[in-house]
Amino acid sequence: MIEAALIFAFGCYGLGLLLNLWRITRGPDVADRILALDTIVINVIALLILYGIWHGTAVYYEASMLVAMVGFVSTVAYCRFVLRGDIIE
Amino acid sequence: MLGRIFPHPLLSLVLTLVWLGLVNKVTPGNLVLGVALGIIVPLTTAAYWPNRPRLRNPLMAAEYALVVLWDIVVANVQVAMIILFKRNADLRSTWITVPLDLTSAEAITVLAGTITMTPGTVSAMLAADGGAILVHCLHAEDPDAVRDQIKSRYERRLKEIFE
Amino acid sequence: MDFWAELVIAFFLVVSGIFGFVGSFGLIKLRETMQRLHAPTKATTLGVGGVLIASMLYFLLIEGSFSFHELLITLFLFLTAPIVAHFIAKTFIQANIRPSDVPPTGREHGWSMYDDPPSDRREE
Amino acid sequence: MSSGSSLLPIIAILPFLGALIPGIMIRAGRTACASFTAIPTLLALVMLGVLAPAVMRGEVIQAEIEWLPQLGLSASFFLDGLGLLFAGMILGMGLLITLYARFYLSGEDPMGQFYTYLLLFQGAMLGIVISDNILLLLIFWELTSLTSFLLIGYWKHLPEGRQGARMALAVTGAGGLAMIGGMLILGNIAGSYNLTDILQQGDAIRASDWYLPALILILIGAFTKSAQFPFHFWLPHAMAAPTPVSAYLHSATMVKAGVFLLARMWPVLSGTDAWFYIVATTGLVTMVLGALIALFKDDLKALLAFSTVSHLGLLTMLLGLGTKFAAVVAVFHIINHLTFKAALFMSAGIVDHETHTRDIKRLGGLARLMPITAAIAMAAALSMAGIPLFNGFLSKEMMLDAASETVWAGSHLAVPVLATLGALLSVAYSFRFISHVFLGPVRDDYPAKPHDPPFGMWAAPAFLVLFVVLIGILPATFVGPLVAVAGGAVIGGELPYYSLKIWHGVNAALIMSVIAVAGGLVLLALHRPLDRLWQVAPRPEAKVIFDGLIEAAAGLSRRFTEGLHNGAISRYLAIFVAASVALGYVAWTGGGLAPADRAMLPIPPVVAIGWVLLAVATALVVTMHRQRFQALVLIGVIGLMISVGFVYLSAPDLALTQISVETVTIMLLLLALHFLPKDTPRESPLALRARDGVLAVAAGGAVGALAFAFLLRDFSPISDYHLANSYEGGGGTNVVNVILVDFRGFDTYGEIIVLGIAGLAIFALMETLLRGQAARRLRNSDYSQDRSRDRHPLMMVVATRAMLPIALMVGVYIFLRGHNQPGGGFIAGLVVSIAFLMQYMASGFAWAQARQRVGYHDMIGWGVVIAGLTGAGAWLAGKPFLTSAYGYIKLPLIEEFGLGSAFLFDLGVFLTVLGAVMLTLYSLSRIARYAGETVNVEPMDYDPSQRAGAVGKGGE
Amino acid sequence: MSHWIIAPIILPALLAPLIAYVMRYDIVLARAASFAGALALVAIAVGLAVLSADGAVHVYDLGNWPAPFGIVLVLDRLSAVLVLLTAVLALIVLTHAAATGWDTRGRHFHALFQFQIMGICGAFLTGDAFNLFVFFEILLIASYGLMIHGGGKVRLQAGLQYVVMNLAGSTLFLIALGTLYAATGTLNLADLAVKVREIPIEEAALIRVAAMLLMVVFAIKAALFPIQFWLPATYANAPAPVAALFAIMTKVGAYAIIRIHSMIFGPEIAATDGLTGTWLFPAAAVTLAIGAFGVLGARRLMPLLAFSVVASMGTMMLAVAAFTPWATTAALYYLIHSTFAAAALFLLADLVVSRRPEGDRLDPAPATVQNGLFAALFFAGAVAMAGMPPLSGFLGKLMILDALRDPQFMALGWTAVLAGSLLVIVGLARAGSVLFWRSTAVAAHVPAADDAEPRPEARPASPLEVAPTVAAIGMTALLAAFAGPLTDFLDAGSRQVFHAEDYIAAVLGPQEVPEVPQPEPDAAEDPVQEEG
Amino acid sequence: MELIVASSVGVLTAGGVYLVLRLRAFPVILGLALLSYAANIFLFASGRLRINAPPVLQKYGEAVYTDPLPQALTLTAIVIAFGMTALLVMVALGAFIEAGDDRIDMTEADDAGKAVRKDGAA
Ligand code: NA
Ligand code: NA
Repeated sequence: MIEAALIFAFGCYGLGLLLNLWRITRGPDVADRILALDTIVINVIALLILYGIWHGTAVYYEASMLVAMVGFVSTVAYCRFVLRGDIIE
Repeated sequence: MLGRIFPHPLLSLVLTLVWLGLVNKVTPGNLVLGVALGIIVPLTTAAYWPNRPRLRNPLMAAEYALVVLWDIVVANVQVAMIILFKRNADLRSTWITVPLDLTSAEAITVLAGTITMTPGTVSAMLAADGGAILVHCLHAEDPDAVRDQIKSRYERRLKEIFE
Repeated sequence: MDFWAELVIAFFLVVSGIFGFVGSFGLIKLRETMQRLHAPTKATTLGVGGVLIASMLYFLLIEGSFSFHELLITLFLFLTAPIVAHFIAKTFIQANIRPSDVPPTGREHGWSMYDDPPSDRREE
Repeated sequence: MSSGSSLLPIIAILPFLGALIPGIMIRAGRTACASFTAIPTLLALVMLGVLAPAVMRGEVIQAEIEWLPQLGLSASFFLDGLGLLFAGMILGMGLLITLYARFYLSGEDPMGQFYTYLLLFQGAMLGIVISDNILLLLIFWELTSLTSFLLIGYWKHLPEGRQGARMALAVTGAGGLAMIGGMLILGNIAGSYNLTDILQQGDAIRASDWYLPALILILIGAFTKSAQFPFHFWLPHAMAAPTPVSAYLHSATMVKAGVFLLARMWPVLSGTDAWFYIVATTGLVTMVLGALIALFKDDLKALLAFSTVSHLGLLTMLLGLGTKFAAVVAVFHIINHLTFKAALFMSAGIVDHETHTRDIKRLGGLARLMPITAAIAMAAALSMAGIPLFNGFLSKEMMLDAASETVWAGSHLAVPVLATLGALLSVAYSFRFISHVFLGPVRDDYPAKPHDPPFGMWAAPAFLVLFVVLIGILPATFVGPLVAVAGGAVIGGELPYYSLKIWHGVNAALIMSVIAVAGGLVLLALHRPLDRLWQVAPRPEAKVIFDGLIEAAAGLSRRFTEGLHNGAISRYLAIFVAASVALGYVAWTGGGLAPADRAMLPIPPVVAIGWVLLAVATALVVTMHRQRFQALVLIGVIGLMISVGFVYLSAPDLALTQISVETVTIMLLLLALHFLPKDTPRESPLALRARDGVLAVAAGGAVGALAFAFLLRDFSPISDYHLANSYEGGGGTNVVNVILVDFRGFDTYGEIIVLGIAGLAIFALMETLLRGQAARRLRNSDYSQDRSRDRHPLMMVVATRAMLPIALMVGVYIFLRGHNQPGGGFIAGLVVSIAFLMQYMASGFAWAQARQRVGYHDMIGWGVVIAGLTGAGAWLAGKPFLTSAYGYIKLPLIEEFGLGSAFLFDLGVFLTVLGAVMLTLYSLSRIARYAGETVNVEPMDYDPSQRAGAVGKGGE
Repeated sequence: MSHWIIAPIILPALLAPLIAYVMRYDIVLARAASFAGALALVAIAVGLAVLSADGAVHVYDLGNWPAPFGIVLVLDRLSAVLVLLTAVLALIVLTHAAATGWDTRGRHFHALFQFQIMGICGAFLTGDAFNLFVFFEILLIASYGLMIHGGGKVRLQAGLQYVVMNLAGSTLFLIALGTLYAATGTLNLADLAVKVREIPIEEAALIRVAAMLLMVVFAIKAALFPIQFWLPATYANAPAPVAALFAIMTKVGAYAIIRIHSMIFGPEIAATDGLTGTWLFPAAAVTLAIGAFGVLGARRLMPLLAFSVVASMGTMMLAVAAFTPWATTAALYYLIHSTFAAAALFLLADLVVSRRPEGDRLDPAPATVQNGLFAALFFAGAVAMAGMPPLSGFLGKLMILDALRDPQFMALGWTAVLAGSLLVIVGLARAGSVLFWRSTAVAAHVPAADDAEPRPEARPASPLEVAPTVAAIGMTALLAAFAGPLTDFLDAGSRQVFHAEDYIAAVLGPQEVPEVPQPEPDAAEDPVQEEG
Repeated sequence: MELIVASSVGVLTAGGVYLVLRLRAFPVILGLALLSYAANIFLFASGRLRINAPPVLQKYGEAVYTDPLPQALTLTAIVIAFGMTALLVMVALGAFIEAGDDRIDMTEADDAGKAVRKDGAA
């Protein structure tokens, strides 16, 4: 049962990634692309944790934590670049 | 003296918990290390957080957290419904201004964060003097109701917690 | 016990999958950038939340080890998601929204992107 | 061998040692300088005199000093008759020239330099004639080219001097290089580079397949040096040198080096058709051509130069004939030519010196004004013309004798006629020299009032002319033995019959000689009309051709070089890529591939989706790269997919590293992009883009195929050892980390040094930029685009306050667990950097940095030093660098935890990474501030609590 | 195991951060420390050379891990002599940089310099393929820093090109290393040598690609055609002492080819089957031609010198590409020679160019101060570079020609070397003539008014400023004078390289090494050469 | 999976090569970044692929591990590439500030020698 649910979840997030790719390709606004990238990050975090459950290991946990952290930082940096030019002024 | 060692006692506590969460194993050694780090890290970062926020009403904070959690769940379902089943043409997106009574930076941040996390609203920016939040609603039949709910449901509680 | 555990875990997984998908789907379906901003910041948050809860439950109920560091990711996402949305919104506003397109602040000072902060003694 | 052998190297080295003297002595005055310059020459001459008797008895004196035995090069010297003759000439003339130059050079000329060059040249020349090793000979040979270059260009302010020097160097240098080839082949055939060995193997050498190439290469060397046609043209232009140089190099010594070499190699190389036709013909042509040109030269020195060319041709022809008699005649004529030609040059120099002109058309009648000079010059010129009682006559007769018997390609007439023609022309120009300079009426339009020079100046030519006459009258007495011993050395066997006397009776040679004298006089009488004819006749000007050639070569080289190295790095890179792919392909096709024995892993759909994201994002980066910011966003997707891929493929450490490095890199690119143009213009034409596309696909395909090839094949790596020993030997369960800090800690040590250097170099560049002109440009540049007004939004600042400590905890956590779980110093360093970056984005770099207590330089320094000292700590235990030590410490209450040197090492890594990233950010931020950005004093744009008056202030 | 083997790496590696951080505001102290370090390095290098002279291969197991699992440093004659060369060159260049004040024209010169030395020494000493990559990167990144030292538009542009080119090269290096590991499962050079011998040609595609790509990588550093393009602009625009130091950088590439393609992928190995030599030799000839044409066609002195470096690399690589011990000996001799010759010319060029208002343009201009001295030094340097006697270039050239007597090399090799020499000679003569001779004529025509404003640099060079140039030229004289003993050492060194069994045994311990047919290349066809 | 990895390397290499051949510094930097990704994956893959076998030693039981060595090498390579990229970015920025554009090719006009030496001597 868990396996089936996992596969379902994998499928959802995988499809989500494809949709995000569509958005990041099309834009049209810079904000859309950044948004799409951020969503990709979120989906990836989910996928990483799903992968950990799939294999029953916590060894990939740090990766998802780090992805969360750097995903935030880089999204903010992208935005700051558009907003202010210099990201750390 | 104690203030110098524990510039942010609450933060120290949180960090100790974070440490235990990180190592994912509660042992005496980890606890000692966590407490040590809980003291050291705030010390090294105290300069970046010069004015110490105070929680006046921890109980109220817990209540607030529960309220927000519930709202998030509801929000997610609502937004999911809108996304999945509502025709784009029927969407009534709008901007609203939420005037603020809060003055604490922390409180304002929490409020703005709450707005974003809950039903169909995103806090887009603050007024230059921090006295209002510009909120974007995905679908609001009655913008004033949304504003009122924000003020009564969240800002009121936050004012009690922080100020 | 195992069945119920599995059921609960599977439930969270399915729910999270649905919300995760909806978040991304909204990105495609909604027509305006500001509308699209709503989709992932909300739906994905619960999506990941669901996965994390499923993971905690999985390790607790199936592997038998109490794992609570998933909470940290949740904490992190709850802290960051609003900021991210805030910034992306501003990024959009910067290029597409003029001051007249949004309601006034109702205060002496305008919105922070268009107006300087009250005092100018902050610069040297 | 004999006691004299130790003298030979001393003789060889003396001129070089002596070359130091002029520089020292010049302060003592010009005469002292000249006198002391003469000392080494004199000493060498005396030593040569000591050795002479033995050589005259037929002994060969040898000496050998080991130098480079692996190559077969040794400082071997030998002195036989030929060597003695030449050495005597070189040293003797050297003395005379030293004397002559003392008076010839003016006070403004740097005399010390002159004598230094002269002695260096003398040493080189001497080396050639006494070398017993052809490699050594080559060394001296090239040295004569170099020193003559210096001597010809002595008057460096004169363009003729510079050009003449360069031309001489180019021609003789080229010849020298050819000769290197020839000599090496020769040594190769003979199995030795020792001359005495080679001389024994004439038959083997002539029979070798490599004989002809060797011969031709060596002849090119000899002909260029001895100004043989068609390389003769450099010699007249070398006359731009001061006359002492001309007299020494271009009549007596250097130009004879080629002739010497022909003589030296005569036993080995001569006697074949190739030798005869190449050498004799070249000599003959040169003789006639040189004489013809000499006749129409108005410049005294040019006339003499071409006469020298002619006489060198004569010598070459004689040696080329291949008969023993002719070879001996050549030796005899070498001596004669030396005496009269040097005297003539010196006389010409005196005329030039006194009248301030060398133009024959402006001279005449000097016999009355400068009788001594005239007497000397006329005696020498008569000898050159081959008039009886002067030594030139004797050798010319013998030459004609030899020529008369020569059959050239079946023709009995060709050589005798041409030889007679040469002699005839020689008479003509010699008499022209006499009559047009010294005879005739005294003119009143000399550029300066001529009179005889002081004794010191005419002593040397007079001395030489004395020999001209003495040999001319009593040849057997004065040079008989020398000719015999030298001639014997040349032919390397029995001397042929010859006799050195004035009268041989009426023979073919005498008739030819009479024809020559008579014809020469007729030609002189007709000189005026002939000259007019010559002047209008089209004739190739060697200098123009040579200069044209060199200029063309230089021009072509320039165009070639600048066309090739046109500064277009994109082209360089394209070539690099193409070459790598092509060479890789060539290597690939040369070997087979083992059968694929590794099963492929399945591809889950999610992985395939990840691949699609990666591929599409890459394609988008390429297609959208001109919108730089968008491209950067897409790079983010690629980096993320790669990290996830690493997770999926069991490389959590790599995933952590990749994602954090990726983020910091994007930050740096964003920071830089702030200053750079935001768009890339479309510049490459379609064809170029197509080329790049083809290259890209080829490279991608090649690398992909290579990876696919090995992924399908199993192998047995050394890393089983690492897995097996990681815990026992390295004290950690994360094998990757144990490899990084222990097994291969040295790599990591190097890696952090790379980071440290990057930090330093970036900092240094920033400082430089802010100091130079760039700084002004930076100040004036306007980077204020259409910006949002909120620099440090409240929400961001507040969120960061909470997140920074948490992120730091994460950093500490990742650092501490690295040895056993994914993580470690490097990733921790980056995580902490990213945490600080967050802080900087929130409140600005300057504000945050003001609250920073540790300097970034210090961090890098400490990091590198800690890592280094940790590694070196092992020395204390007598173990090699980086030998790890660890133990488990038990603290009460706390469970046991491992503490090892690897921990310290990792700490060094951590500090360096943090320091380097921060220093880089600092540098970029400095530039931004320089470009006019302001610094905030408070952490956020506006703290609304101020509005309420609750809290006083934000900043400190 | 002697700990001194690692000293040439650790000494500068510890010194550099100290200079960068402790002495970062005190140039005098930094100079003193840097100079002391360089002196100590020379002493250590001499000691190592003596140590290596016993003929044994000395191995240093880093971290006390046995090869091939850990990283090893290996000291044999080849590495010892190159470390010594580096040390001496460093001392000379450092003196120049300090005497002329170059080290104050930007920050961190001495630290970068020491790191650069560390990288170079490490590359010479390491016995591990990936560690070689790491040291390449160290020496490269330090060289990037040094290259842009002092700044300026053209220098930065040239520096950017240099960095880009080498980064592309580093990428290829990684791909080559990946292929190497994928094919053999090891990184240790000795272990590689063993493994490569076991690979039959039928399964050799991967290892062949690795060998070839590695050659391309090293060829970038050695500035071989068709990837020599980066060198002229880089050397011509680098700060003079840095250009002089770079004289050894190209040699690192050459060293790597000698070490790896002679010892591991030698001509007798079945898998690679003389593959590299086939391509290396013509490439070297073309390189030589490009360098020679560049010298002849140069409009400016610095590019001219840079192209002369290209030409010298071509000359040397011809010998390397022959892949015989004697040719390698010749190449090594020439390597040492050309390093000092190039350094001398670059240092001298700095003295001259900084005093010429026209910079390094080869246009007539009034003579600078000390024209005679500079002319003499240039003459000597040019003689060395062009390979004229009595300096070492001539002997080096002779040895290379001698080593290329094999008919398969002779026609192309000799033509290239001899014709190339001619072009270089003519080019250098033209340049020297304009710079030092023609200038004496120009000075006469310059009205005195122009002299009224002397350039600040137009002061005479102090003895200390001239000394490094003289020392470098002096080294070429010494090389010539002591050619015999030096060649003995080098010859033993190259035999050591070609006799990989000793190296393998020293690194991996005694073991069965697959036999490789090893004809004695010299004995049969080399009657001239006597065994030293 | 092998095909995925190999083709990813190929795609990244192709994209990197194309960008590296552009005429402006910025795309060249991006190209080098892509190439560096490609090289890193390539190096990593040289240890062959294995799923769910990270080289972190398990306390219990027989476990299979993937080859840790290429991972360590790749990690080192990533770090080095990072240092290189950072410096490259800075040099490109410096060149841009000095030259006024970020063209990467040097034209004849840039090569005006005199200016360099003077700068250098300044
Ligand atoms: Na990277
Ligand atoms: Na590392």
